[in-house]
Amino acid sequence: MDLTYTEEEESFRAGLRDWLADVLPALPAGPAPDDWPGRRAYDTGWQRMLYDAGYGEVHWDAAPTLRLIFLEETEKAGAPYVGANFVGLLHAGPTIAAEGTPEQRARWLPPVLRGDEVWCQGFSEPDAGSDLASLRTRAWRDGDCYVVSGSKIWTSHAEVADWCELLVRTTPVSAEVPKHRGITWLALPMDAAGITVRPLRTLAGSTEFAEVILDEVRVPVANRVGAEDDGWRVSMVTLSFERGTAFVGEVVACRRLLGELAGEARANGRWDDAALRRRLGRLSAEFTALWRLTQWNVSEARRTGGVPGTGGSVFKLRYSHARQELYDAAADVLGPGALDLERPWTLERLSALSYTIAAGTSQIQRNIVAERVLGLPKGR
Amino acid sequence: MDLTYTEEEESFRAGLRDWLADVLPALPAGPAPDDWPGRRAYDTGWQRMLYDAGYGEVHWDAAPTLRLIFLEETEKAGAPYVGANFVGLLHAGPTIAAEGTPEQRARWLPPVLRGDEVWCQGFSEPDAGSDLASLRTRAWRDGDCYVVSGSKIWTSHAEVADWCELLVRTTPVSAEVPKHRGITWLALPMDAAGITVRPLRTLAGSTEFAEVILDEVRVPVANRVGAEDDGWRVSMVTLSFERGTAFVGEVVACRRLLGELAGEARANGRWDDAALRRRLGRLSAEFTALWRLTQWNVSEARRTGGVPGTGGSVFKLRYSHARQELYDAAADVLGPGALDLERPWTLERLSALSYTIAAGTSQIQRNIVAERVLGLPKGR
Amino acid sequence: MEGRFGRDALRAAVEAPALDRELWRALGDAGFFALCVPEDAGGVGLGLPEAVLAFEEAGRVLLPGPAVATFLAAGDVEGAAAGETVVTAVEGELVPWLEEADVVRGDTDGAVPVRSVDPLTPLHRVPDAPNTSHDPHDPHDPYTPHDPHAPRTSAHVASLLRAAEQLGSATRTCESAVEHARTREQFGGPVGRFQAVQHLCADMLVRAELARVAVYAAAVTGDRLAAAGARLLADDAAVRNARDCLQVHGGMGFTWESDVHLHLKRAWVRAGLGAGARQAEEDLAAAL
Amino acid sequence: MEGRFGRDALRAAVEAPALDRELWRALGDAGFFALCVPEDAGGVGLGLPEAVLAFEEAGRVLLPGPAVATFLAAGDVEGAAAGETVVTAVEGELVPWLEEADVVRGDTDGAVPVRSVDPLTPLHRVPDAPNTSHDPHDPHDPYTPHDPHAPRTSAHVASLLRAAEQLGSATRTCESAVEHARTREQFGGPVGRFQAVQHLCADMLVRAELARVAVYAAAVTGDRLAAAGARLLADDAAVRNARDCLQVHGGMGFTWESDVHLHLKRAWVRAGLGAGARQAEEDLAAAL
Repeated sequence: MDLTYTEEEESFRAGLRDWLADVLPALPAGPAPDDWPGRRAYDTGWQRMLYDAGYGEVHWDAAPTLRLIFLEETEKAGAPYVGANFVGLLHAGPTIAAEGTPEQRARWLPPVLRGDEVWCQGFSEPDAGSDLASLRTRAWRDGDCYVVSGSKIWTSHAEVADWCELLVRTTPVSAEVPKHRGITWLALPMDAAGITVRPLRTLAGSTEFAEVILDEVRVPVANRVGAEDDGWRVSMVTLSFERGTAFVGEVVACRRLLGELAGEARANGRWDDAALRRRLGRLSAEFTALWRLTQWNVSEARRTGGVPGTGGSVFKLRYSHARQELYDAAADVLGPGALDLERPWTLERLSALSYTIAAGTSQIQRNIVAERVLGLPKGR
Repeated sequence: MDLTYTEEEESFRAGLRDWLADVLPALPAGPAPDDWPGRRAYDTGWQRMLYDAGYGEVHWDAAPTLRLIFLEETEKAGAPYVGANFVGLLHAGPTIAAEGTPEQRARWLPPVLRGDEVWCQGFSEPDAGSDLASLRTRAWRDGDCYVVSGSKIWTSHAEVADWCELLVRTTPVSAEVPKHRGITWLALPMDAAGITVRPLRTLAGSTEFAEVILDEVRVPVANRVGAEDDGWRVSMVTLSFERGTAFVGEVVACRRLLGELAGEARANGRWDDAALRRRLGRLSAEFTALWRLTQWNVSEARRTGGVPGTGGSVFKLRYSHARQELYDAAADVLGPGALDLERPWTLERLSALSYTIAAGTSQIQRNIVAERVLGLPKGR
Repeated sequence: MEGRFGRDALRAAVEAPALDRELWRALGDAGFFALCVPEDAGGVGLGLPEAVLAFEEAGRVLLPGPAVATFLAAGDVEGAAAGETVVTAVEGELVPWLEEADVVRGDTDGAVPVRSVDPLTPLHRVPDAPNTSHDPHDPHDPYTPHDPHAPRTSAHVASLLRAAEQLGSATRTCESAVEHARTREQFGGPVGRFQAVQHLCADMLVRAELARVAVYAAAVTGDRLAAAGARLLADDAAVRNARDCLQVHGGMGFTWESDVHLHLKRAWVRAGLGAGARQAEEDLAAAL
Repeated sequence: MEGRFGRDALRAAVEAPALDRELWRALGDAGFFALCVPEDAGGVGLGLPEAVLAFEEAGRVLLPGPAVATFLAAGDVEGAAAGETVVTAVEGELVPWLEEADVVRGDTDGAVPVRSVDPLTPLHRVPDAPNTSHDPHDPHDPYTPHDPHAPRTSAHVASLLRAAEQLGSATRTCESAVEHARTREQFGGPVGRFQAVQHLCADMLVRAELARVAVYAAAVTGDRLAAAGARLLADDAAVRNARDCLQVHGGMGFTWESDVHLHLKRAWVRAGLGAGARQAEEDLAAAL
């Protein structure tokens, strides 16, 4: 297990740290988490600063280890979360970088790195949740455009996004065409005619998600990334990559949260409860190991040339449950305060409930591990 | 929920208590748990005493509530476990009582009640574990006998038993005959020619189980209980009944064990560990509820005329896990002593590992609950 | 109960949370609050087993309001039985519905409002509230009755009625998960045909059924420790069933429009009222 | 390692448990015990990361004998490196292989034999043993080296090597469950096609992999708290994977002839040696 860093990597880390120490104290306070227009201005401003300081390319052009260091150090320093840039920086961007033409890279990547353009994701549909490949949003050719009709759900930042990475069905499912074929990846301009965005309220009361209804929306064929009908593979390469590293910042944040919980428990007297104390100790072991697993996945990605493979499912499975356990422990630290939305962690506890569902439920992840990693026969 | 008893039931309880108080102090100490010949003499002697005292018929002729009281009071008083008579009293006997002819009842039941004859069970096979109905031990007619060949596994007390309740395949599986049909229930005399008994050592090191190999063993057709090819139904009626009540004594014993654990923990200082204390408190709530669930199942059985139905699966599922948690808590109370086979509970902890497997694994039980109780579609 | 407070009423209440006095009086008229008040005092004259069934229904439909405190005050506080007077109580460190209630039992000195996680249960917090125990003669017990021998109004009965509400919620979320699993199609058929989903549902049923026998038996016996055990199992069943129900529903359960989160949040609130699980576990352990 | 102590050797050892001096010397010859002894002192001169891989293998094949104590004594006790001198140590309240060992580290006053649950690990108990902590300078630490700055021989290294053994066992039981699930047929096909079985196996892999990164990282950093965390995760993985492996094997796993119980019992014994999970959790909490 390689936990050492090269001189170049260490010097990158040092430079970044210095820059963060310099810049962060001068930043204005961030807007409320569900103020999406406000977040856009704030997050993209931050992104532009990073770009100007020379850290823009780290998101996908740099070696995996630099990216890991970048995510680790920005989170440790308490830098703003990527926010509205999440999809552009960590999902659509890497997909375009890996699968797009030189023209597509030149058109879409710099504005993402500068924070000029925000992306959202149009994958899930009301009737295609866990079974994502059964998506039914249709697209047909009309001249040099695709015409798209259907609806997407769980599209975060749709209200403020400029672009949407969209999966559509270009060839209907049939005896010859299984559902994973016939899907195409398109970059949809969010100002096109025929798009309706309906905010979707989550159980946490916030509206960062939306439903997007598409009624004969025209998308230029030039906006297709990858071949027609090959969109499933195009998006899965990125998805598997992202499972391995997209949570780097969060794991760092969870380890910091554990320290805060210990502080709160020492202050409010609950630290005397040995059971709670030991539970926090065990969670500390968990999150330290999850951090190591991330490093491992990244070093595997470096070894295999970019794709961390199934380590991502192993990580996602354990992390999503550990995160929920962490917030349950936080509730125990807060006592009756855990019922107060003004207290830290209560809203986050609610959000954490989505972790075992979003981006593939734990049940789906276990299937992936059982069938693809362990080689068990196709499940029934 | 009816937790009250009739006057007749209370008077039965009082009489039994008096008798137990009188008789138990005079009993000789029991043999070691895996001394099967010794256990047979001991257990059957005890059974004869019960019979002579008038409690023989309680095992299956009395109302379910009397049976419940009988099992509760004998366990509370610390009376010998039914031991080698388990199958005869709680499984084969009730089956013969429910499904046998008057002649069969007259032939087999009194010796079971008196403890004169011991029964064992020949259901499982090496290749038919969870999938019991796929059993392959064959039987074919030859005059007024069946000729039986095959092998059975997990046959407890085979070395000391006089009779074996045996499931055999009388009609091969085919397109017309599904695996649950074509099975026949036979009473096999264990002294017949062609029977080989091979002791089977469990992970606890004991040999109360055996493999039974049958090589053209002749069994009179008169020993068949129920119709030919109807043996699955014949045995399942009893099995479902037994799931509801066979563990009455054990639940009472578990509640007693919790008290012993508290005593040991108070003596060795582990009681100061609030986490352990609270864990025992929670287990106390669990086992009290499991006891109530047993009462509920029995009163349901009374209402519906004998079969407690699916409550048995609910009980079995929770009880088998609670029992394992109980012995894990016991290990925590013992500390390093939990690694010592001389200490109480260590062997029992090992035996408890079989509870989530034997008589239908927890996985199978969940399927039963999901499909038969909750009405979910047939699993895949 | 579902006739008086159905799903439409529930969702309307979520959008405009306020105590529905009309509903409260209707419940009073139907005898809900006076269920255990003796007949010669104008009540229905039934016992705890019947009360537990009524509160199970209240938990099932997520009835808002301080029903437990009002119920326990019915023989005691003018107008409570009829649903005219709304009574709440200090439960551990928390007071539900403090501003809406007409009568408050217990000491609310220093109470501060809490932005409640449950949209249907406004809360105040009393930071220095004395620890409530399950001891029926605890002088801090807001339910201590005038007659110290009357078991009906002591803290463990309040706890048992809340356990009954938790049981109703746990039963409802189990049913809701099963309904969803039967009808939601993914991968070419209902998701309920997958063992992973089936087994979640089976475990939910087992939790609810074990809580059920514990609650019913505690109601029949009136036993203090049985009530503590019932509370533990019912809290666990309500919280874990709501979470598993959410898992079975997937993304659809994560929306505000789904009722799953209302069950989970209320289950959290109920578990946080009164003496809590720690104390119940200690009480049960002490009796071993 | 599997070549030196394969399945036949394992089963033979179960039937006649005694320390195999020949095997011990063969391990010595292969450099197993001297792996971390400096080359100029006649050792192999490797570090903890390599030691951890070797002990993972030992855990995988259920190697009997006090390998950790002998390994840690290799630079110190004459003949230990060569496998000629068998060294054991007092680990918390327990001493494994006391009668078979040539040298015992720690105070065994009052040691009484225990009928060990693990047929491959004879045990003695020292009822009044002082509590071992993870403090490398604890005077009661049997591993305290002559040079207090040498990290290799302190208690947390012993704990880490045992964690590596647990990791090897957890990996092996996961593989064994998967093998069984692939080949055992029930209901018309391999049982591994059922989600209930698949998901047990998936959770086993997750536990083993998380323990793996924790153990490897603790070996690379040599950090005391990292070792404590690795121990927690590896104990958990070994015990729970053995139990799930047994569940996947069903009745067949319940027989003496199956190896599953040997893994479970050894995992219990390893978890019981030294300072234990409670202390590790407290140490990690204290550092928060």
